[in-house]
Amino acid sequence: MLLYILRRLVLLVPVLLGLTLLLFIVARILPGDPVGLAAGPNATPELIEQMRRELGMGLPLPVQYWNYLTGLVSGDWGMSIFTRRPVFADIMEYLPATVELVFAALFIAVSIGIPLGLLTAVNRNGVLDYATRTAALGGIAMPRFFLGILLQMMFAAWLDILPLSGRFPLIESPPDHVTGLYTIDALIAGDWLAFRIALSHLALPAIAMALSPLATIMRMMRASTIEVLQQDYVMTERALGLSNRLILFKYVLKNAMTSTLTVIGLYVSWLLGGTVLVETVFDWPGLGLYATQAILTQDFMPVIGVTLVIAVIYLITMLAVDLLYGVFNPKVRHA
Amino acid sequence: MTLEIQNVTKIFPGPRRGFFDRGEGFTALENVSLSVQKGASFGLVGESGSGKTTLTRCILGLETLSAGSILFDGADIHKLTPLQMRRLRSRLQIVFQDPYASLDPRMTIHDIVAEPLVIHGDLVRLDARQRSERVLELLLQVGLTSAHLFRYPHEFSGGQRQRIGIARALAVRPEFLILDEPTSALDVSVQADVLNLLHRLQKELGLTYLFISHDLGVIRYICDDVAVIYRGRLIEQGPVANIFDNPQSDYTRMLLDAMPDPDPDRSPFRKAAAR
Amino acid sequence: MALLDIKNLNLAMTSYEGETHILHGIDLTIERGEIWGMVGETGSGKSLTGLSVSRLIPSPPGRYLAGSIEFRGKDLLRVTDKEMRVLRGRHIGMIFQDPTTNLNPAFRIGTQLVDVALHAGRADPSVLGLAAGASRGDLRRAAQRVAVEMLEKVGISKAATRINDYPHQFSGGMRQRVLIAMAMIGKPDLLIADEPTTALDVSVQAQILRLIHDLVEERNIGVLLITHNLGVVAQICSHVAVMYRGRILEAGPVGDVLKRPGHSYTRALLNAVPTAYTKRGELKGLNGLMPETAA
Amino acid sequence: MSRAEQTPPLVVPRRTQSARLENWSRAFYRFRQSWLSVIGLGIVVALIAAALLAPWIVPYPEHVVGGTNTAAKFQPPSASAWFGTNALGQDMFSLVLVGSRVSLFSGLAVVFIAVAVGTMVGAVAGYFGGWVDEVLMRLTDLLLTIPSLILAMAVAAALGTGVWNMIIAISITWWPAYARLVRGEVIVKKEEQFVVAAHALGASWMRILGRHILPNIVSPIVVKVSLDTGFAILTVASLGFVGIGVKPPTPEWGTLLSEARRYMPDYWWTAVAPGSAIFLAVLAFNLLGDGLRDVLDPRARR
Repeated sequence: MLLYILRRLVLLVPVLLGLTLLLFIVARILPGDPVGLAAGPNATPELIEQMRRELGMGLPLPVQYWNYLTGLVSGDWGMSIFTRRPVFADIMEYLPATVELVFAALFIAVSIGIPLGLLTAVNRNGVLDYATRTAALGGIAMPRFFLGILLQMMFAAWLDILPLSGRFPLIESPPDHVTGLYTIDALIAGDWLAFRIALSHLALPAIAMALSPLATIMRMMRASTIEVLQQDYVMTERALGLSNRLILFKYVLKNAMTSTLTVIGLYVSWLLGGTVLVETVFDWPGLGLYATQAILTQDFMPVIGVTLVIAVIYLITMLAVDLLYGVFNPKVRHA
Repeated sequence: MTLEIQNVTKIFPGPRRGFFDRGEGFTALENVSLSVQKGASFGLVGESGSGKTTLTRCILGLETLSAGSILFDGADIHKLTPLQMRRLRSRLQIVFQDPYASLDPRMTIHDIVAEPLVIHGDLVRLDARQRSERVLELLLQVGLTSAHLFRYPHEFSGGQRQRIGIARALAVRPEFLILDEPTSALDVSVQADVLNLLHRLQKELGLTYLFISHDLGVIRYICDDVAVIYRGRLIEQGPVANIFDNPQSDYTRMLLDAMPDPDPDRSPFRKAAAR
Repeated sequence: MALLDIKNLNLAMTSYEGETHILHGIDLTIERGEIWGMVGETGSGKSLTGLSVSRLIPSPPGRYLAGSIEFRGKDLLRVTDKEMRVLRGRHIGMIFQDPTTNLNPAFRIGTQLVDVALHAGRADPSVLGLAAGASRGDLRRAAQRVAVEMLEKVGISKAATRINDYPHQFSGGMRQRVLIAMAMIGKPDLLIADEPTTALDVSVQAQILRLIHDLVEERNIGVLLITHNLGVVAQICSHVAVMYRGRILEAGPVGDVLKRPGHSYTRALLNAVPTAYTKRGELKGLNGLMPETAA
Repeated sequence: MSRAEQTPPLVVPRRTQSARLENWSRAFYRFRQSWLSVIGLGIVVALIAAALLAPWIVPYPEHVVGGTNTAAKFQPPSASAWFGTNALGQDMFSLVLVGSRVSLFSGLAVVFIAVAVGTMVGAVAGYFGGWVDEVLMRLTDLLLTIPSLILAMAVAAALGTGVWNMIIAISITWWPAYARLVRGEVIVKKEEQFVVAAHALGASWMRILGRHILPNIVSPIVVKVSLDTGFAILTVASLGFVGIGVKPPTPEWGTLLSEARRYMPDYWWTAVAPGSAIFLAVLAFNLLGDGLRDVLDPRARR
């Protein structure tokens, strides 16, 4: 098992190499003049040339790539032209906020989507089934950023029960830094007030992000449960007198989880990418907001850095999904 | 001498373990030799996993051989040029086991049966009209009618589909038919009809059959010679009467004993059950 | 009182085309110690008869128009779901055709066996060798012990360790043995076996038939064996019912029906099976023999 | 040939279209069974008609080319301006109506390019296997690890504004999904007996792929196309929302929504109009795709 994980981790190295190469090529081939943009409209050609030299942009491409690679390993991920700070430091600052948001959304989606899917599959074609299925279609079609705006309008502006945007009020001090996730840190510190504040800020963006995956996971779970219910072994279990509850919650659930699991894994990538939208709406100081800024100013080092971090999180999630898959499906269990 | 299989061995590579490493291979066929005489019916008997499907795939050129050779009319089929291979395929056709899966669900019966005529258009040289006539002739030959011509496979019963599969195989007037468990998905009454049809076609068209089955009764009924294959190895072969009445190997004897006979008096349990 | 007494069973099923009458008055009586073979070709309704006895045909689409299925004097079509559930597993065991799809792939075979044993044990602790009112812990321990014993009984060696294996670690024949163990673990009085050997090789088929035969002998239970294979019927069954389009054409002791068939359909079926002494060209299909019965 | 000479001349019946027709009518019947799919189809048709006719039916053509009317700014929805007016006094209905042109066109274009490229790559990789498959699939895997929205944003930003640049940027991130889908389906179908049968008949790879495999995998592709067209429209709007995409005077749903954010919550109609338009378009294509899935994909038919 451990050996398998190790081997999978080693196999990530060529993937990451390919990824950096791809990103590097894309960033260099694409037209655009980030330095000129950063230097401002009044910069002299000499100044721009000097900046280019400082950023190592005059060197041959393979050399630039090699420098970039060695830099990556030693924690030097280049400079952001826009923030004028090292990309690595920026990313480390913004990462926890994004992780907190994404996993909160994923938690909401999974913890509601799976039971709902199971329930509707059993009461197929009932009132609840039709209602949730129709709602799910709407949920999938709802743009995250529009939902965010609607939620802000509803809960922040009109009802005034949740904050409009941001992650933590500036005048309050966030809980001591342990994980960087404010809700978790507040719990660790036992600071209930901070936890409530953090949670109230987290709620709307997390819900805005969660609705579509929730609907998809529910639909997937419903479909796979229905499929499992039609399997021969369910007939056998029924024929030998096992109770419906035991069949559903023990024997069917585990089998139905396998196909749903893959969808959940894929949604991690979707959620991470979607942060550029939701963080923009809610002024959530995470990687998405950072990446959006960088993209708009054609500041490519941060874009590559963020993309790389997201890709790594995604790859690790997929590894976790594969391992979990083995739990649900002993046939693919890894020796 | 039509089909000659000489010392054929097929080893499937094991699963990959990392970049260079591979798991242990699986030997599907080991040193198999047999020869099918022109105009004869040769039966190949084996249970699941015996390698009989792999052997058909090898004869069709869908698998490469690990060792040995397969000769059709003296020519090594794995050393043919693509054109020669196509010529060979017009002379050697196959009928598959599952009549539900072997017909393209999106084609009409006419198009399915006409397909070999189109593929081998350079050989048969028929215009569209002649092709349709040939298709109809084939359908009548296997016991279907012109009303079936432009229907889709899902509208037919298993036995009818198998007849369509036979008509398709016969379209380019082959000399040799591989019959891969052609009746094992059918009910016994339908099986009887299809077996009789195959028997009649062989007499009328002078075909050579390689008949693959797990059912000893069927093999005995239709074949002149038989080979018994077990775990990739030929256990014994010879004329049907010899093998069935006087089996030499324990495995063949066991297969014969295990074959359920519809005569209750021959049951091994009879005494105990008929109290 | 017969073990199983099916009287005038009429079943209709609803599909796209509307409601179709599938079973037309099935009558069948099974006593303990009898192995009834039910033969018929695809679509004859033999499987639906078997499923009806376990009341596993959902309604809709199924609907019983008339008739009764009396099991030890009780009409199964009229008992509550809860009573039926107790009967299943404890009094009526079932085996299906395909051993690869009838075991749950995600659970150890032990888990599946123990759950069935527990179900039967809760209904009747004596199945697990316990007195009434046994504690949950006792039941569970006994169920585990009985599961191992049952696996040994169906011929799985090293049952105590193999009980922790998953279905995919067994061959097809072994899986069918496991399924037989599951069906028999509740010590049922009636076993319904729906094509139990069709998916197996002939050599394995012979072993499985022997196993079913021996278990039936030992426990003196009644069996309804559904198959399309006359050879299997001739080998193992004491009685046979020949089905065609939802009707039983002929029924009786195997020796009578198969040796001296009274119905032309039975004769035709027998003529369609190639045996060691059939000459080429002698096989007869059913072409034109049976009139198209109005469905 | 001896047999043919003995038999009387064969009369080949005319090829009837009835069987095919019957299949279509049965499929349409199944589609109609679900009123949600019919609604989806209806909205899709209406949207496409609105987009095509927009230049002729737009109530305030001057507003969509940059004209303003500050005297009438922030009017709530009324009979003269159905969706109200924005900060520049422009009629929101006109803007949203004309905005549908960019959204629908780019959405359809993205899916078309992605299907074309993805099917080609996937079919070749799946059919030939071996190193061709390895190389192509490693490339698609790499692209799939990158969050598509961020990649599309970065490429679009670098290429500069413009509808085509945006379409190209999104297409780059979309074809791998199709390549994956098609490859998987081709590999499954390649082992189906009717394909092996065609192979044994001596059919060439072009014939096998074109006549037997691809026609049999059209259904999942069609279903995905319909679902994806909605999501492509959504992605176009997303790019517009973060400020990448079409140049300002041309109205576009995402850009409209992004501008409206500044005037929330008092002038909510400026946001609700384009937001609902996006929602409705995505929903309609999803409903249609769902209906098509019920008709075309036998596995999901229940």
